[in-house]
Amino acid sequence: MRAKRVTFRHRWLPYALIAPQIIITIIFFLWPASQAIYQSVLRQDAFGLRTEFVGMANFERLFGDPLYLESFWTTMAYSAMVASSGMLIALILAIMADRVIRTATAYRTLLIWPYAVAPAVAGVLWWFLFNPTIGIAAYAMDMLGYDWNHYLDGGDAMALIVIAATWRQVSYNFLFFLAGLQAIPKSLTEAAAIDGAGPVKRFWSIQLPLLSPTVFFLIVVNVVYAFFETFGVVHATTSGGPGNATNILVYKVWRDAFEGLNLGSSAAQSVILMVIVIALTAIQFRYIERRVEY
Amino acid sequence: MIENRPILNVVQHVILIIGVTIFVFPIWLAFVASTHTAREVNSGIPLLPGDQLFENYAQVLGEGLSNAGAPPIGLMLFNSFIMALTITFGKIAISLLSAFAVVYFRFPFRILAFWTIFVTLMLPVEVRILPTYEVVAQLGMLNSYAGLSIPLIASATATFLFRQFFMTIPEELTEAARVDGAGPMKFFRDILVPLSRTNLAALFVILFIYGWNQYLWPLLVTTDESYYTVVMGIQRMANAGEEQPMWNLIMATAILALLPPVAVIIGMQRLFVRGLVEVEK
Amino acid sequence: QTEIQLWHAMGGTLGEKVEEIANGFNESQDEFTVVPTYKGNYTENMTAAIAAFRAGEQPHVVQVFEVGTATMMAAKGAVRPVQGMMEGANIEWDADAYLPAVKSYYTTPEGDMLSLPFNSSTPVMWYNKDLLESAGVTEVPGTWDEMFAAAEKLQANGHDCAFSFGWQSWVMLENYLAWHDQPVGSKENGFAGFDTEFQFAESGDLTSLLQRIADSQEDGTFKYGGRRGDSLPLFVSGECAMWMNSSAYYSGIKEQAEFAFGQAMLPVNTEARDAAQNSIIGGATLWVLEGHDEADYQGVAEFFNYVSLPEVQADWHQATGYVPITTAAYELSQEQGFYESNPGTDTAIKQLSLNEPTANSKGVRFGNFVQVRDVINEELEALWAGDKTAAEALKAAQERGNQLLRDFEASNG
Amino acid sequence: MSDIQIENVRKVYPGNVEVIPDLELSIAAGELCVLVGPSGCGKSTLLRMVAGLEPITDGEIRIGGRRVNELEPVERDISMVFQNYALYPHMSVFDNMAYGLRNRGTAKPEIQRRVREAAQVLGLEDFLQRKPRQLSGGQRQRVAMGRAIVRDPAAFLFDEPLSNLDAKLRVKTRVEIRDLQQRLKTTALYVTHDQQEAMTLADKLVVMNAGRIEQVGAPMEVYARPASLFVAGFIGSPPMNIIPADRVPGLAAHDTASAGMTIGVRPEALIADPAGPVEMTVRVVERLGATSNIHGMLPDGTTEVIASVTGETVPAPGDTARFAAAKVDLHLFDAEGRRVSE
Amino acid sequence: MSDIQIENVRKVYPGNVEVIPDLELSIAAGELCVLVGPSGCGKSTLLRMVAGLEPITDGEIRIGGRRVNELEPVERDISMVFQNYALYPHMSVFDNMAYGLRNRGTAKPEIQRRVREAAQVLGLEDFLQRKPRQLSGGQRQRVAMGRAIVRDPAAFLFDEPLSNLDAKLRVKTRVEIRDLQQRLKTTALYVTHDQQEAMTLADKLVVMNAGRIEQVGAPMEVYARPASLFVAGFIGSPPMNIIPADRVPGLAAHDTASAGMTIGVRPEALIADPAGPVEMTVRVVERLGATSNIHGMLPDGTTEVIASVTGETVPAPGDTARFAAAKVDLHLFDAEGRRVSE
Ligand SMILES: Nc1ncnc2c1ncn2[C@@H]1O[C@H](COP(=O)(O)OP(=O)(O)OP(=O)(O)O)[C@@H](O)[C@H]1O
Ligand SMILES: Nc1ncnc2c1ncn2[C@@H]1O[C@H](COP(=O)(O)OP(=O)(O)OP(=O)(O)O)[C@@H](O)[C@H]1O
Ligand SMILES: O=P(O)(O)OC[C@H](O)CO
Ligand SMILES: [Mg+2]
Ligand SMILES: [Mg+2]
Repeated sequence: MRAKRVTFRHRWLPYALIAPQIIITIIFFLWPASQAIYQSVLRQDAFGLRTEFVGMANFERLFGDPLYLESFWTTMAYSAMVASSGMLIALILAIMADRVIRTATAYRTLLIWPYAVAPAVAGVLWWFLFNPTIGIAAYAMDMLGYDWNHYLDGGDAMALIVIAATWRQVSYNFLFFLAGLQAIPKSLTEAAAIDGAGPVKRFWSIQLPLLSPTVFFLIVVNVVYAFFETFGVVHATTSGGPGNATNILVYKVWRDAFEGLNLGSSAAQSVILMVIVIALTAIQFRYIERRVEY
Repeated sequence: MIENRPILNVVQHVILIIGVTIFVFPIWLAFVASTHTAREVNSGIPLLPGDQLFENYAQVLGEGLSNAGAPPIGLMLFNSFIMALTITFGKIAISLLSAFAVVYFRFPFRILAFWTIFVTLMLPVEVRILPTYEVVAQLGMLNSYAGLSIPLIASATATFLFRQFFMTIPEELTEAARVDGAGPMKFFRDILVPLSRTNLAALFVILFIYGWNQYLWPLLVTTDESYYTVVMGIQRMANAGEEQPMWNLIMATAILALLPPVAVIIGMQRLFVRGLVEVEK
Repeated sequence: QTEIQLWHAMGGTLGEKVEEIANGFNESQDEFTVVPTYKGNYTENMTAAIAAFRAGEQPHVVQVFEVGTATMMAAKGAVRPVQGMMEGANIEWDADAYLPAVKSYYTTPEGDMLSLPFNSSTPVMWYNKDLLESAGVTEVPGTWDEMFAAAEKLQANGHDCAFSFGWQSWVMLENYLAWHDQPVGSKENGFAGFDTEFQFAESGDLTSLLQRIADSQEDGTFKYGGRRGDSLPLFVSGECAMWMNSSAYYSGIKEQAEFAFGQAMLPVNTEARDAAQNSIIGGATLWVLEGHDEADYQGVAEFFNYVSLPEVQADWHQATGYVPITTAAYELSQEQGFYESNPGTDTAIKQLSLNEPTANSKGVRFGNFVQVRDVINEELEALWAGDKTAAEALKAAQERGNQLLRDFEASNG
Repeated sequence: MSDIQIENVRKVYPGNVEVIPDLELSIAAGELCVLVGPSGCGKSTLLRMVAGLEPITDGEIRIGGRRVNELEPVERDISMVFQNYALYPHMSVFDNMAYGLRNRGTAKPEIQRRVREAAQVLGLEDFLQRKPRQLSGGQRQRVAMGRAIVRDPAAFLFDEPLSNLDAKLRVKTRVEIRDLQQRLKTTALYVTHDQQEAMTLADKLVVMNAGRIEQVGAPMEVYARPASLFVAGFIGSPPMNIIPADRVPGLAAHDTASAGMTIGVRPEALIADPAGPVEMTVRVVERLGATSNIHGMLPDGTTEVIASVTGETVPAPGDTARFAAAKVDLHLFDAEGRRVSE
Repeated sequence: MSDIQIENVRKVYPGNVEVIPDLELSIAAGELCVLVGPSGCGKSTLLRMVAGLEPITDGEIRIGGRRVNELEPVERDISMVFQNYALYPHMSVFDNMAYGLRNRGTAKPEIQRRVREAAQVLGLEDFLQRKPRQLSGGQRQRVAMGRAIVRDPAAFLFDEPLSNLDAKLRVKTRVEIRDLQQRLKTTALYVTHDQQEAMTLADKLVVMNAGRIEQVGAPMEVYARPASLFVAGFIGSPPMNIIPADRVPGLAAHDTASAGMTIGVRPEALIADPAGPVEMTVRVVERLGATSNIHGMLPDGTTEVIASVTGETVPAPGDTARFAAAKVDLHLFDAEGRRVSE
């Protein structure tokens, strides 16, 4: 990884500077992570009283378990929906706000609120809204002739967590998109207008491509968000159900460890997740390094 | 502006207003719910505030709902504050220093240090929650502010953002400082930190909200009510076990829990947004 | 003063009651202080305690629901059997004071009582008197056929939802089978060893009943409202006329329902049997965890003794709807005239002691049963959602459940 | 190839900022008209009104006889070259040039032909597949030009198209632009704040100041007979020396040197003359090769004067030097800064 | 005020990129030495080695007689002005100037005095409390200068300090720099790629090319007798015309016009002469006011020639014009591009 061309020279200072983070990382990240790896090849009872080495058995079980694979696809679909709907809505709003520059701040101030709401609380809020018995949203759906029941219908449950997770993230995406749009030189839009491109064409051929770094950045952020940070949403609303309809991977990791007390399997799942995420990180670095250097 | 047509403007505003309405509606409803009695909330859905505002807020602020695992909200808010601020300042502090080290020094094991830090980049505590919990327990940090916050500091997001920003600072500035007789720490204090102001603000907002909104972790490491945080309290109240949740009180708590992060985000809006752009680019 | 940590899963008014009991104990002596902590629902509470144990930070006492029994029993070295602790402590204590139906569930084949029954319940049928009356249902349904007949009447009267239930595995599977004297699994429902297998899918009458219920969603007769107690609002809001779930919802329903309600015994499926056997208990018991100072256990024992006092138990029983766990408490309630002034409140205890328990009706004790319940929940939800037939759902649940049993056997062998 | 008529045009920005009070300008077909003036005088504003990027508050603009006030930029049939080029960073050079044609639905082979033609004219054939960031400043500038010419518009609009280039390249490129425009014979409106650029490029030079036109004319005409003190100081480098008439008695006739009048004299019109009326203390001497600029101070200690001389012998800093000027090289301005015609 | 000695200096960048093979240069105390050369020739590298910002691969640099190779920048007692000024954006003008003094532990009142003095010299008194972003380009440049002079160093180092200014300001500021340096009499090493700037500023002009020195001398000397084709083409604007000797038979004596030799002739040395040996087709005429540049093409169709003429009568584009040059104004270069001394 690159450093500056202009650097300082010092024998111990860089180590001292980096030490706090390294120490915290080792204690609270690497150590637990290696524990997870270790546990992933063990079978233990719930209390950790009996331990047995089982090699890759936990992994084999997982890959042979249709439920795990289902959970995997559920997660993919869920992340894709959260990321895409969150970004799409935010983008539309940002485009509108960008066009009315002077009032953009007012809209931004209002749209920023949901970002401050914890995922768990967002889950609670939407759960309340969609509660089949007392929720106003469920009531509204009923009026529209749709019998909403996320306790029963996997699609409804998925929709519920997607809405709750997206709702909060739209704010965040909106901020970035608006900032990104406002950073596009006005002269480019003008040049395109002179070149005969209407607003829609301008958006597709000029603004969106120029926004692509922001889009890429937000895809990463949103996918990570959907993968991990929405744990609270799921936990507060569907608890992974009905059936396994909303049993996303992080939730499953947690549930298999804390409800299922199946630590080996949970640890194996952690390891798989880590591998996925480290791969994602590496890709992100690649991309960013290239972008910085051109 | 090109295509300066009034109809287009009206359409835009209409879309924006619809958007804002949809997005603010749940919060409005939460507020409405927090001003009614539990019974009113449970039967039919009021859309306008009721008259129980004072009673409900007095109850959550005063006694709380101890049976639902929610001590008086004042204490929980305070704990959330401590946790959020420790995470925020702790993470900013260690990240600033380590980003400074990786960007402005070349030293043996730099690459190793770099990767040691950056593998954590996108791995939230959720994926290794149990072993982390065990480590914290072994260190005797359960039921403590340190246990609540320090493990969550172990992530490289802030370091990453600072690194990105530092990479964009013109080299000449460093050289000018060297010519002006500033050593590394002086440069760090006098130039780098002040220049990172908007990034600091953006991170402050992001991390404060991150810390404030933590849920699973506090749930795990605290068993002593005096360390409960407010988000966790809300979820517990909603998950009332074998009872019908007290939605009015839950929503009152939710509104109170919302205020600090909203205040932070709106108060720092300008810097935050500027910081976002710089951080990201 | 020595602190005794008690982790429990009693939210809402139940939680208030637990605190009351702890305070009562704390005031009754000045050597020990019991600190009750609500740690979420049963599952969360139990797993939090286990995680804490692994981390060496376990509480003294943890409330574990009946399905966790096998897991706790298997954790030799982690739990301290109550019988030994009580007998070793410096108090007077009589194991026979506890109701046999309750005690047997938590006792080893050798007669060793492992945990202290604290809040034992059994599913009953809650009904909305006002609704039934206005629909002209004079007799509370006692069989499933009567249930569906009542549903027709209700619907004729313009009321869609006749019934719903919560804790579906417990109510509709475990208790249904016990009620009709059929096994949930082999080896005396697991009492006789870990090498057990589920058999619930083999019950034809269960299968057809579940299918019938699932089909009855069509006209709204049955409405599914979620796991555990999530469907309570369906009942207290008046949406569903009958609700099968734990007797322990008594206090909650009493507080929230704006109509006259009552409790009755679970309906019988005449396809299987003409009369009911007996229901099995649920709720939870208090388990003692190892790893504290010996002196602390004296305090735990004293607390357990206090909890078992007839006055304390009777009060708890009357306030919550949990069954009294000691004969003395039951008798005290009778003396106090509680059942006369609150008709139906003895339904639970009557159900439990309807007949001498058989191998099929003394309870269930399966390893990994917490997960098995999840599996059953998932499969039943697939059934309600119309993704599977009852036969498919039960079969899948049985297969997945057996896998979990084998896992348990492997890690606790 | 169309003429451009700007009639009674007024521009008020939101917030009631009147930037152009009332402006009249007529550009003949095929003419290269350069707008020059200090920063903020409204040059870009005017250009952008012609382009359709900025609404016209009042008045009328006609291109080729057609009123364009209400037309979108694309409908005005103009091309524009921006100061920062405004190249689409994500498109290749080819696509940058082709974009406008594609939007107009030009056929593919035709696009190919036109872009290649323009690329050849501009020497960009080898760069067609590159992205703008892979080009040098001068090459980017040429792409911007290419984008403007492929469309063969009725008029070119340039907003300081050279100001991002370094000095050497600027000189070179302005020759190219001039050459190109003369060959294509397209009407052009060109904005710059560099007077030298303006001088060398313009058929018609328009000097603007604070939203108003100070002078319109052929470059040498403006240079030779600046209509105002402002123009005198703005056009020419080093700039014309402006000397209060009473400061140097011997320079001009007595009757003119009255009532706050000022005399303008170009640096190259000052001729070393030991008996000359202009005496100065030399501060800095800049040797430019063929000529040298002598920067000095009049005896009053406040008026700076520059003399531009050729030849090898120049005074040294600190020396006192004397200069004379021919009568015909003196420009007289009244107290309001208007030229006193002679 | 110290001299700077650069002896046998070599610079290899990591990755084995040899940028400066072996360089020798001596700058006298109080002298303003300008390094000029095309981009990438190693000017900044050399300057940065003197400043201590870049390690010296080989050789020795001495400032005021003291070997500085191993010293930190701050210990070398130099000040530096950067191309983009490198002002601390978050500090006021005052703090920008005071920062170096504070780091050296200068007493408060002394800092006050020195900064105010520098601010006065540079006309920055009114801006001391502003932040850099609130200043114009020229003002920023002056702050950068101020930061350099407050410390009263042994030497100033400038790396293209004017290249971010617009043309007019650049001309003005270079006079100020020259003036300042002459007053302070501080040794200065000044890097630029603008030959005009180099010419006007330098006491000693150093023309670099590809890490080597092509010529060192007083500016007029370099202008009058360029040591190589490279220098000839680089110094002077418009640049010297370089004509293959065989292309214009009448221009130089037959014996010189052999074996790949080239003739250099400055544009201002070409004099309009209907009988002159240099015939060209006029492409563009740039009227600059006092002079006009005539850009044309020799009959061979490939050699471009510029003539710089004074006077009102100039040919029009398309005309054929003829020019002559005095023998003394012709510069001869051999096939290797070295001056053939005459
Ligand atoms: N959108 C706007 N709203 C209000 N005022 C504006 C706007 N755009 C420009 N102005 C003002 O109008 C005046 C003229 O601006 P304009 O850009 O036309 O100047 P210019 O002559 O092009 O200057 P420069 O050489 O610096 O580009 C300036 O004072 C500017 O501040
Ligand atoms: N850190 C470095 N590593 C490798 N090569 C470098 C480094 N810095 C500069 N160079 C190379 O050294 C050569 C000289 O660079 P230098 O910056 O000294 O040129 P310059 O004469 O100042 O050019 P310019 O006028 O563009 O500033 C260039 O080819 C450059 O690419
Ligand atoms: O609601 P409870 O306490 O009666 O418990 C119900 C079930 O038995 C839990 O397994
Ligand atoms: Mg402009
Ligand atoms: Mg350089």
